[in-house]
Formats: sequence, C-alpha cells, structure tokens
Amino acid sequence: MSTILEIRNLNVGYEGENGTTKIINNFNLKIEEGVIFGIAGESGSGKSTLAQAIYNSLRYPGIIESGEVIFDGKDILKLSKRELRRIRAVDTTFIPQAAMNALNPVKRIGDQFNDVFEAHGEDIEESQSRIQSVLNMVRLSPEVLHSYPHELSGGMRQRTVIAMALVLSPKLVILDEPTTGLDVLVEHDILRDIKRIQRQKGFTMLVITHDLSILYQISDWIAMVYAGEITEYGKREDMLNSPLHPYNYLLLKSLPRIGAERYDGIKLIGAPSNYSETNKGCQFITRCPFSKNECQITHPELEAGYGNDHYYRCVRTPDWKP
Amino acid sequence: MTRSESVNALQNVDMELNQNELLGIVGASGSGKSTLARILVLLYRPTSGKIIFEGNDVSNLKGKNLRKYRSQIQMVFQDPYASLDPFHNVEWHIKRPLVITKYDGNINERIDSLLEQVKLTPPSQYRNKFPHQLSGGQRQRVYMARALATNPKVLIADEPVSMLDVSLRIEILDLLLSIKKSLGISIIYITHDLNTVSMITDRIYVLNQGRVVEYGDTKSIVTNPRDSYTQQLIKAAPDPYKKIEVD
Amino acid sequence: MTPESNRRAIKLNVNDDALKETRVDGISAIFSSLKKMFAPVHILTENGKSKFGLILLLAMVAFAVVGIFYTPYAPNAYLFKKSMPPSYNHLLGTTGYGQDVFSQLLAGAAPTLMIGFSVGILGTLISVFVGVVSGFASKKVNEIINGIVNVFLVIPGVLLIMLFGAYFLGLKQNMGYLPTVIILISTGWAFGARTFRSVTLSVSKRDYILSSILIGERKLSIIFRQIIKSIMPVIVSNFFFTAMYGTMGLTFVEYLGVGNLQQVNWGTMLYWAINNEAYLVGEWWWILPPAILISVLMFAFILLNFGLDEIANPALKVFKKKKKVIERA
Amino acid sequence: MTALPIKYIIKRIVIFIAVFFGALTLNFMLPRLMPGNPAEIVYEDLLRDSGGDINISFLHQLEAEYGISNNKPIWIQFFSYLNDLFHGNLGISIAFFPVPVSTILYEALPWTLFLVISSITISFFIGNRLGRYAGLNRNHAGDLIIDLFSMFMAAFPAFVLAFLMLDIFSVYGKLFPVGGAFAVGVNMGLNVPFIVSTLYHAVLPVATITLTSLGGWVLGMRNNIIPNVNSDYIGFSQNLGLKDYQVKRIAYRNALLPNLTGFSMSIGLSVSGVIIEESIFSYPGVGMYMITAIDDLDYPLLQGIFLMVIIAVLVGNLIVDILLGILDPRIKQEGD
Repeated sequence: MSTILEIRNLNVGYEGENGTTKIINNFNLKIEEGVIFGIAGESGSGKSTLAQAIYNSLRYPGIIESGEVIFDGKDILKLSKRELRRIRAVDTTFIPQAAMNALNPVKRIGDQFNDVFEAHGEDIEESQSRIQSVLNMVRLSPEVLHSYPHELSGGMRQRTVIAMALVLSPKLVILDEPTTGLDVLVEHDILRDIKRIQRQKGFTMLVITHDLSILYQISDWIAMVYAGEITEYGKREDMLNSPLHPYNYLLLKSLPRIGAERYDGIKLIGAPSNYSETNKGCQFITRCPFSKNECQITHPELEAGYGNDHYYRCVRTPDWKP
Repeated sequence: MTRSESVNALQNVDMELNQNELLGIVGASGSGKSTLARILVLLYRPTSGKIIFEGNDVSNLKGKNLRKYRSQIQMVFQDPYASLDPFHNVEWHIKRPLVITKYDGNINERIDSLLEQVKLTPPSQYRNKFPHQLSGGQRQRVYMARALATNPKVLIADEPVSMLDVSLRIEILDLLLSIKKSLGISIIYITHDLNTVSMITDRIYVLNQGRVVEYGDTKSIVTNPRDSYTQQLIKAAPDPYKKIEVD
Repeated sequence: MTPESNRRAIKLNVNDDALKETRVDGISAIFSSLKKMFAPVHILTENGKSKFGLILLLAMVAFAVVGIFYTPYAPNAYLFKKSMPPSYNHLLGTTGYGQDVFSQLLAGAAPTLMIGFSVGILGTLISVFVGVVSGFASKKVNEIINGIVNVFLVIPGVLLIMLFGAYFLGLKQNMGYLPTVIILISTGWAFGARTFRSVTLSVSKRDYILSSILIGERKLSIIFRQIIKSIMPVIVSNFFFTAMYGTMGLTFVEYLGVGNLQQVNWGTMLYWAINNEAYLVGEWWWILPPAILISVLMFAFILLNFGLDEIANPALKVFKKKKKVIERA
Repeated sequence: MTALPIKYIIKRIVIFIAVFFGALTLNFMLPRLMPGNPAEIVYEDLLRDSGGDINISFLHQLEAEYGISNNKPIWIQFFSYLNDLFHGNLGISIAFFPVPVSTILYEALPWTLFLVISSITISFFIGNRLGRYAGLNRNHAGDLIIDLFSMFMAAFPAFVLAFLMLDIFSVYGKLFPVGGAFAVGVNMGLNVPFIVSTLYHAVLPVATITLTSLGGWVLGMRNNIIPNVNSDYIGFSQNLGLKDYQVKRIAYRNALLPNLTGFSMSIGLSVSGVIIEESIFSYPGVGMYMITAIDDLDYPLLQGIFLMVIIAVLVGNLIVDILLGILDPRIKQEGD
C-alpha cells in the first residue's frame, strides 16, 4: 500500500488583534491508501481547522503559516485556485459538518448534481447513470432528484450530500463530524453505509470527529489530537486495547457503555483547551492527573510505541500506567 | 414543529415518577420525549389526560398556582450555550429565582452554597462571570444551580450532556447523581443515548413515536430488551469496542 | 456550535464586562461611570460606516448649537435686497424675500435636528412597545396587532401625511411643530414595529427566556430585564432609521404645504425656495444649501443605521485585519 | 411536488382582504374625524373666496356629496359608502366640479401605473446587479463606492433631485420636455409618434424615481448576499469544485428571493415617490391630481385617490407575494 496523503510540519493559526493565535502546531501525519483514518479531538483541539487546512479551504482569519499537504504527489497548499478547483470532487472531496444544511435550498437535487458535472466538464446526459448508481449506494430512491432539500428528512439530506460528494468517484474523502445533528438510529445506519461504500469502492477516508465512540467503531487507524497536536496515533486495535497516552486512556475509560462497569479510578480533570504558546512543556499538562515536574520542562516528541505504526507523545509512558 | 403537531406527539402515555428516583426517558428524535418534558413543566398543555403532582391534578393550573408548581419542577436544557442569558452574569442567574421565590435567608450565602453544590468552587471566582466566559460544562453547572435555586422537588434534564465534550459528560452525569443523593430530589433524565442512561438511572421508559413501548428496571431492560425498538436503540448505541463490520 | 445570538451578545458584552472589572473608588468611579455612559458610543466607533456617520452627526449638532445662540442676522427678517448672490456680508446670499440664507440655515438646524430626533425617539418607543408586546403576547393578540401594522405598512406614507396634514390644517390653529411630529410618528412607526415583532418572536423562543418563565419570572420582568437588552442593538439601529425617516418626512410635510410654513427649518427653506422657482432663475445659493445639509444629515443617520446593523448582525460583520477569533469545534 | 402553494396563496388573499377592509374603514373614518366637517370647511373657504356669493344650499349639497349627515347612524353611512363604492360611485370632484372622481381617476391611473411599473422594474434590475457586485466583492473599492453612493442617494430628498434634474436637463440643457406625458398635437393611440413621444416624456420622471429608489435595492441585495456567501451551501459548492460563476449564481438566487419580499413592501414607497415626482414633472398621473386635491381640499377626489392607490399597492403586494410563493420552494412549507 502506498501513501495517499502526507501532512508535513503543518502550522495553522488565527490572525487576531495581538498577532496570530496558533491552533495547529507542527502537525505530521501519513495516511495509507484505502483505509479509514479517524482523527479525534474535543473542542479547542483544532480538528475542524485541521480538516479545512488539509482541503485548503480555510478562510480568513484562519491562515496556514507553514507546512505541506502532499496528496497524489502534489502539495495541495501550493496549488493555484484553478488547479485546486479541478481536483475537488474529482480526486478528493470534503463532506462538511452539519452536512444536511449544505444543499442549496432553492434548487432541485437533480439540478445540483448536474451543476457538479457542469463544473468538471462532464456530459450531463451521459452522467445520469452515475447519479443512479451513487444514489443506489447511499440507499436513496431516484425520486429525491425532483425534490427540494427542505422536502427531505435530515438523514436523507445527509445521504444526498454524501452521494453528491462521491458521484465523481474521488480517491480521498474527508468527513468533518459526519453525524452531528442526526438521530441515533439514522446515525448508525449512515455510518454502516459509509463504511460499506468505502470498502466497495476502496477510496481512502479521513473522518474527523469529537465522538470517540463512533470513531473507534468505523476507523482502521486513529489519531488523537489535543490542543493542536497529535497525542497518540496508530492502528485502531492498538489504540483501543493498550493506549500509551494518558488522554486516550482516560477518555476511553470514561466513555459510558451499556453493560460495562462504571469506571471509578483516576479521572480526567478540567475542560479542553486551545494550544498554548506560553506552555513550553506538555500541552496536556493542565489536565493530566499523572503529570510530573519533567512534563513542565520538556515538550514531548512523538515516540514509537508498537512497531512502526504506533506513536505517542508522553515522557511519562509507561510509568503512569496502572 | 408547531404547537398543534407537538400536542399530538404523545399518545396515551402513562408514567410514574417515584420520590428520590433517577428516571430515564429514552427515545430517538421524533419519539416525543422533548414534548413530554415541556408538558411536564406546562409549557405545553396536554389535550387530554392528567398530570398528578403530589396527589393533585396540575394540568390546568394558571397564574400564581402555575408559578408555584413550576418552582417545584425545574428543567435543564440541552444547549448550555442557549439556556443562559448572555447579557447577565452568573450571580444574576441564580439570584432571580431566589428573589422570585422569596428566599428568606441570606441570598448571598445561598448563591455561594448553590455554586458549591454544582462544584463551581470557589464561588467568588464565578459569580461575576458572563456566560461567554465559561466553558460548556461550567455553563451547564451554572444552569443547574439556577434550577436548584427554586428548591425544586423534581428536576427534568433534557439531553443535558449531548452538546458537551466527551470528557465533560461524566462530570455532569455524576453531578446529577450527587444532587439526587444529597438533596433527595427526583430527576428525570431524557436522552437518546442508552449508554449514559444505563449508567445512572434506576428505571427507564422507552418512547417511540409518542408511545411508551417498554418500561421498567434499567438493568433488566438494557440486558434483556423485549421490544424491537429498544433492541434497535441498544444496537445503535455507539460503543468503541464494537467495530462496525460490513461484508 | 455557538448560536448566532450568543456571538452577537458577546460582542456587546465585552465592553460592559471590561468596565465591571475595574474596581471603582473616588475619581476613577466618575471616570468609570462616564466610560459606561459612553460604552454604546464605543460600539458605534467600531465600524467605519457608523464612525463616519457619528462624526457627520456630531458636526450637524455642533452647527445647530451655534445656530441656537448666534446667527449673523435675524433669520426671518426681510432686511436685505432680494436674491443677492453670496458675498462677504451674506455668505450664502439672500432669499427671494430678502432674508439672509446663512442665518436661516443656522437657525433652522436645531428644529430640523430636533424633529429628526424626536420622531426617532418617539417612533422607536412606539414600535418597541407594539413590536415587543405582539412578539411576546398570545397568538391572537399577536395576529391582531400584526394586521394593524400591516395596514400601516402597506398604505403609502405620503397619503397618510396628506390626510393627517389636511386634518391639522383644518384645525386652523398654530400648534408649532406638534402636528408635524405627530404626522411623522404616525406614519413612521410601523416598519420598526414589524422588525421588533420578528426579533422578539425569535428571542422569546430561546431557551434562556423559557428558563425565566420556568423559574416564575413575570412577563413584564422578562421583557424589561431580558428581551429589551437582547434587542438593544436593533433598537438603536432602528432609532437612526426612524430619525432619518423623520428628517425626510419633514421635507415632505413642508413640501406638500401641510406643515407650518412660518417656522424656519431646512424643510420650509426648501419649500420657499422651490415655490419661488429658485431653481429656474438660477438662485442655487437658496436651494442647494438646505438640500445638501438635509442630505448630509440623512446620510449620517443612514450610515449609523447600516453601520450598527453590521455590528449587530454577525453575518454582515467585516473581518478587519487583526481581529481575534476563537475557534469552536 | 411542483403544485402551487395553495395554502400560502389563500393565506395571502385573506390578508389582502383584511388589509383592504381596514383601509376602506380608515378611508371612511378620516373625513368624519376631521374637525367640524369637511363640507363646512370647504363651504367656508368658498364663501370667503367668493365674498359671500354662495348659497347655503350648496353646503347641504356638499354634505350630501360627502355622505355626511348628522341624523343617520354611522353604520348606515358606512353601508351606503360601501354601496357607492361597489357601484363605482366615488362622488363629484370639487376642484374639477362637476367631473366625477371616477372619471378623473380613470384617465390618470394608466399614466401613474406606467411610471411606477417602469421605474420599479428598472431600479430592481440595476439595483440587484449593483448589490450583487457589492456583496460579492465586499471590502473592495467598488463595494465601498456603490455602498456610499446608494446611501447618499437614499438620503437625498427625492423632490429636490427632481427639481435639479428638471433644471439641468430641461430648463438649461433643453434635452427633455419640462412637463406632460406626450407632446401636444400627437394623437393618443397605438401609433409610432405617440409611443416615441410618451417614452421621451417619461425619461426624466422615470430616471428620477429610479435613482431615488435604487439605493434600497442595492443595499438590500448586498446585505442579503453577504450572509449567503458564508453559508454552508456555498461552502459545499466550493468543496465540490463548482466554478466561480456557478457559486455566485447560487448566492445570488438565494439572496434574490428575500429581496423580492422587500420589493413587495416597497411598492407603497414607490407610489409615494411617484406622487411627488408627477407633480413636479406635471405628469398627468394620480399624483398631480393629488396635489391639486390637497391644495383645494377636494375631499372626494382625495378619498378616491387614496382608495385607488391602496388598491394598486395591495394588488401589487399580492402579485409579488404569490410570485414569491411559486419561486421560493421554502415558502410552501411556511404556508402550512
């Protein structure tokens, strides 16, 4: 398998009154072709900013300070507006947060599909069969093509957006909070369908969400982000069964699950925070129950955990582990 | 949703809440669970049927009696970013219910003790803060302190944690438990999330399209659901250890 | 996701809050209360448009204040040679009746501004009252009020101005500016009422208002303690809009001849200039100065109105370079 | 799915009838609320003007004309007022005695409609295009210029502008006629000289009304389109790599519909503007007669004009609202 997306030394900030506030700090990540890669982060982690930066769709006052996002051998951040527009929906696609609001309210769904074809120079007549097959994949009847968005339920609109994003068969699909605002039952169905389609078509999927449970349910790989930095990443099973970073460990422990015993051990304290530039040590130190003096002094770097496909950012590992 | 729609959103619901009980009401969206919460605080009126509170039918209360009833049954909302007035500080939010219910002790001390109750310590650090200076979890705590200020006998929590960060959810749920224990009040926890319901409630009612489809002891229902809708909900409850597999 | 309302509130709260934190004693108490008094002004200077509007308006006010205490000549006396072009003695020449134009301009500023402001204030008060009551009342009351507001919205203002004007003319009594102000308020309140009704409807559905109902707040208390505060930016913006309407309306009332034409203001100046066909005989110094000053005054109001909308409505907000934005996931 | 939004249309018609009835009542009440009664005022004025040369029976004739009578109950008066209305009887004009009000209106209305419709259409199209440009290029110099220009035009008193236009283009420039709707000696009807002459005479009034009403459209469109540019659906269409013109089209169409609502509301405003302009350009529309009616306290004519303008405005509103209901798919929902 080859690498489809590589993020190198990415730094993203928001311009403000007193200079730039850093959101993403020196971010590095490699994603293999054909996998579902999940990025988890709570508020303040910068995960939405990261998603937009990867797609090069970040708007002012957000600015990319430095770094590269290599997709298909090209640096997405260096593409011209025109080149960028051309690869969108064709090679890579982005399904935004609250996707059910992402449809143009005054145009029929069918016409919105045709807009996509028109934009990428596809023949509209010849492309109708593609719509049929992609609607089939997301389990929508062709009747939706004659509807306006408001005539559909939230779940149907979500499926429509997914279909629209996939209709030109892109190789990389980025999903930002794919199920926010959906009903539990619909959420479950849509997650299953997304995963089924991914396995059928073999594209690479990057899922970004705050919801750890669903992320672990669908991903092959997971990266945990805290305050603009990766704290730990690796294969799902390694991350789940024996986490090497306290954040991941404590979050997993505190997730309520049906039938599971209540966790009564050491708990995560405080609320999530943004990246802090004044903090020279570990970003997680303010919430970490296991921190020691050394955590204040040195900024921890990513270290190899299990073999070559697991990394964590903690100087206290494995001492803190119970 | 218009009012007339929501009134029809519940049909023949019989429900009982015991003293000092943590009761769960579970259902997907459209199940009528939020309508139920609003009917219980009489923001909507039932078209037929009764709400009996401490032996009296309260469904038609008006004016002074309505206000008195409401002070005994408070509600915590889903979105802590919307349930606090952005133009007033924490102190105001807790002081108003005390003034309205004519609290006869020292109001200042009461505000402090309420803030301590919801674990916002030290209180002095929070009293003058405005909602936008607080995190989601802190807002939800402030809101709980406001609800508790009327000295309610029942607290209705409508999806109180679904908009909070994962790491904060447990804290708020623990707070519900400790409120129940220390104040002896009854709590109705309304949610779509069976994971959290199974963790803190004593009994649950499962609502589907305005009807109760199953109810009883929490443990026995989540381990042995009879109704197919309950089974679906349990299956759909996200669990990191249950990987979604497709063929 | 933060609701829009919140972001709007944050914007307005920041000043308030910064002030609260300064501990007050002695002189700093006075200073702080002064600062608090001018906090709304601070908000106005945040936006380029409203800042420009504010400067223009203050200049107008200064001009009017001078006019109250000093005019080169008696503004309404027919002392001079008729229709003289501007000269050193008569900066803006004289009218076709032999009055000094510049003196009239100075003396007419205060009444013109006063009418603009009083229509703005009283009209806004009425529309806030009607709008908030209808937005917060029962469905039935709401619909009745809405119907009345619609009638006033649909009927062209000029018609009402004429009818009311004819009514007051019929009274044949000198009531000063009162009839004019009454006419303008009665034709100018409906638009604001509609705005306030819809913002009140949206505010009153918010959870924090429901919460107040649940803890037993009375409706009046909710209206005064919470709703009015929430819709304050809209109220101020509407004030400027109505003030602009008042100024424009004054010119209409005077032009149509249904006002009191003996008083000196920029509206009557235009009326007499136009009635004497100053524009046909080339007496530009008679017609242009009041026309331009009225335009500038209305321009100031409209700038403040739109500028404030941009401040209050986050969707219209301009991202100035160097503005702090906090990311929320 | 594409059916007419029936419920919405019915709701609009009900509102139309209610407002119309309200306006009728107001129209009926106003002369009766006047101090004394209008007949007396007119009679006294005439008496003074003619130096006592008028018979008292004229007063009674006037009172009959107004339908004012102290010995009939108010609801009977109201009923006969309505009855007269539905028979097209609007009374006799005083200023143009003995021409019936309905005749005057019948002759004046087409000219007014011509002015209103052409100027609204022109300013709607130009205003929306300018607003679109300003909204899509916000914070560029172009936006600022358009913005400030629109605000200044909205702030400039309409009738002063009319006089200036008249002065510059007709009196000094001699490019356009100083008044009238068509040249003397041209026969009314569908012939080329008449049409050319009509258009030529309409240039100045239409241009003036267009200029004064332009600002509202520009600013409305600009403020509608800006939130659209930041909307989820614009973001998504960019994510799908839609071309610039497609994205702008989406933003524009979504902003256009709310602006149409403004359009329906501004019909009344435009009519106000037209009334003023007509009197200045001596254009033989309703507005010109209105000024005469005011000057001569011609109540029947005033009432007739009032009624007709309201009907015109209401019908205009109704048409736009129904159009909006058909064009905007979201309204169908709202109507339910």
